[in-house]
Amino acid sequence: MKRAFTVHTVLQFIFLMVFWLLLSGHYDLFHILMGVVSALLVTAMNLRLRRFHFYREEIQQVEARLKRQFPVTLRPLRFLYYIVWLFWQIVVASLQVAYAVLSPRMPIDPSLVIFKTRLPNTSARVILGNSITLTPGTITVQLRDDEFLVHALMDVSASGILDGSLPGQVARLYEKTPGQVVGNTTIIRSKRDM
Amino acid sequence: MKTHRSNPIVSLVSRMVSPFIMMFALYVIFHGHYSPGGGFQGGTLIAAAIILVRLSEGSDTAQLQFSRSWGTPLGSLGVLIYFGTGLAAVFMGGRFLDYAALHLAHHASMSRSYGILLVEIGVGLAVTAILVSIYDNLLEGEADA
Amino acid sequence: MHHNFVYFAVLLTIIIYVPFYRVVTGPTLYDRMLCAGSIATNSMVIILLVGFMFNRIDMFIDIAMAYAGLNFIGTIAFAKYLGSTLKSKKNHGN
Amino acid sequence: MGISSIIAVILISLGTFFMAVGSIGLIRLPDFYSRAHAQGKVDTLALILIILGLMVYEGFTLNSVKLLLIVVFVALTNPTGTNALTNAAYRFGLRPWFKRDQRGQKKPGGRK
Repeated sequence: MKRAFTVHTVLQFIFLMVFWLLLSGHYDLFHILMGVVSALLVTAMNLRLRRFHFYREEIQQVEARLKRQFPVTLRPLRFLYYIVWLFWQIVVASLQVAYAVLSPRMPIDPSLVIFKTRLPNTSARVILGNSITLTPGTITVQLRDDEFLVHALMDVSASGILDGSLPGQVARLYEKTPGQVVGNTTIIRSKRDM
Repeated sequence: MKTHRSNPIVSLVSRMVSPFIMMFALYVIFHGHYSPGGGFQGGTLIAAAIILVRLSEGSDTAQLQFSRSWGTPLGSLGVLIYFGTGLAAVFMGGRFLDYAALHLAHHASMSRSYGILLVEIGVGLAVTAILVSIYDNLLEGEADA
Repeated sequence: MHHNFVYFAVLLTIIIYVPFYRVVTGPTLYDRMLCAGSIATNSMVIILLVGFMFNRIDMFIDIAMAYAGLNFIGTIAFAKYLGSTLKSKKNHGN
Repeated sequence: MGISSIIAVILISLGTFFMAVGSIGLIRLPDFYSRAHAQGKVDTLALILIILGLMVYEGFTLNSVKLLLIVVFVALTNPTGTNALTNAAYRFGLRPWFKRDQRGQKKPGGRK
């Protein structure tokens, strides 16, 4: 666990250094040295906060592993595929909103959906939350532990949440055949239901 | 009583983005003579990155990143660097903030460049520390906003 | 080619006035902040286009990056402020 | 005009179109939550398309890598900002607009 944290820290340093090299167009010794000093400074400044969250997350993951046997390492190639897929979803989503906005009758039917997922850790849930905001028809309103509250603009059944296709894509970042990811779905369609 | 209710999405993304904003701010400070920016702008961006974590994590957890007690000493250190550079120039026979008199390098122009860099670092440090401590002092009475 | 960017920049500047209407008349504070975010995104694009028009894109990219960062921090700060003050007012009313 | 300029102009035009759609959506949609759809998705796509167009025009230089960094940053932070605002509104108790509630009073979807 300690070794994992060290690897994490070195990775952050490398990312910051690459970021610096991309920003600064000057590749002489003096500027690179300033970059190393800056990256060390920033890494050192964020070290304690990151350690706090790292161990908290680790405990959560151990619990998840004990409970559900869900692997917690991201599969990098799948992640690349996921980014391309997500871009396509953003295009579809924007076209859908454009259709809703530009057609004179405005075919919208808003509803709130509450559902639970069995994703392994916080970062997976955050990936899912932001993806829900970017994909067609839905935005994340609240995320509390396992429970998502989602606002859907059009008909919910078309949005890929109820059948679990979007959460399934996120779960597939971690596991090849995730099975059922979504459960306990509630749909609110009017003020009386709330 | 107001308590900090954490929103995991905002919290994680803020923690992820904050070091990169700091790195960008340091770039702004160190490349002040090629691109827009300098000590003040960079210092403001660092302070913004620190305040972002304070906002999303709650002030108590964010103390791990930049402690409340560092504000005054670091601010004083920044002013000291700025003033010390100026005074050193006076003692070495120039005028106040006359970087060429510092003899940091062989050429007067290089010496001026390094002198300006020192002053920028001082200004950046002072601005960062003072802005963060202003934020902390504004929250003095709150439980944990 | 550069002169084509002028048309886009002018078009985007006109588009800014559409969410600006919502900023002025928005029924809730949240609407106003949402539209302010939209205006910020729009201005970022205009900054980049202006950079291409003046052939100083290296300089304007840095400005756009700082703008993007400050836009995000501003939105988070505003959301936090709204979340805490309005909640306390509600508790006070009960 | 080379082929890259033409692609750039097409991408930037598409982006401008989506920016306009997002702005009109902010005016036309009935309540805060549905406006958040217009801001969270459409504006992000508009910015990505315009910056991709600028990258194509710029060619493969350090500047276009910086533009890519802006795209990554915005794609990460824009939905987060939208989520922060909607979450604050929901916690305050702002209720969404539902079509069912309008039945009998107004024509469905006819709200402006």
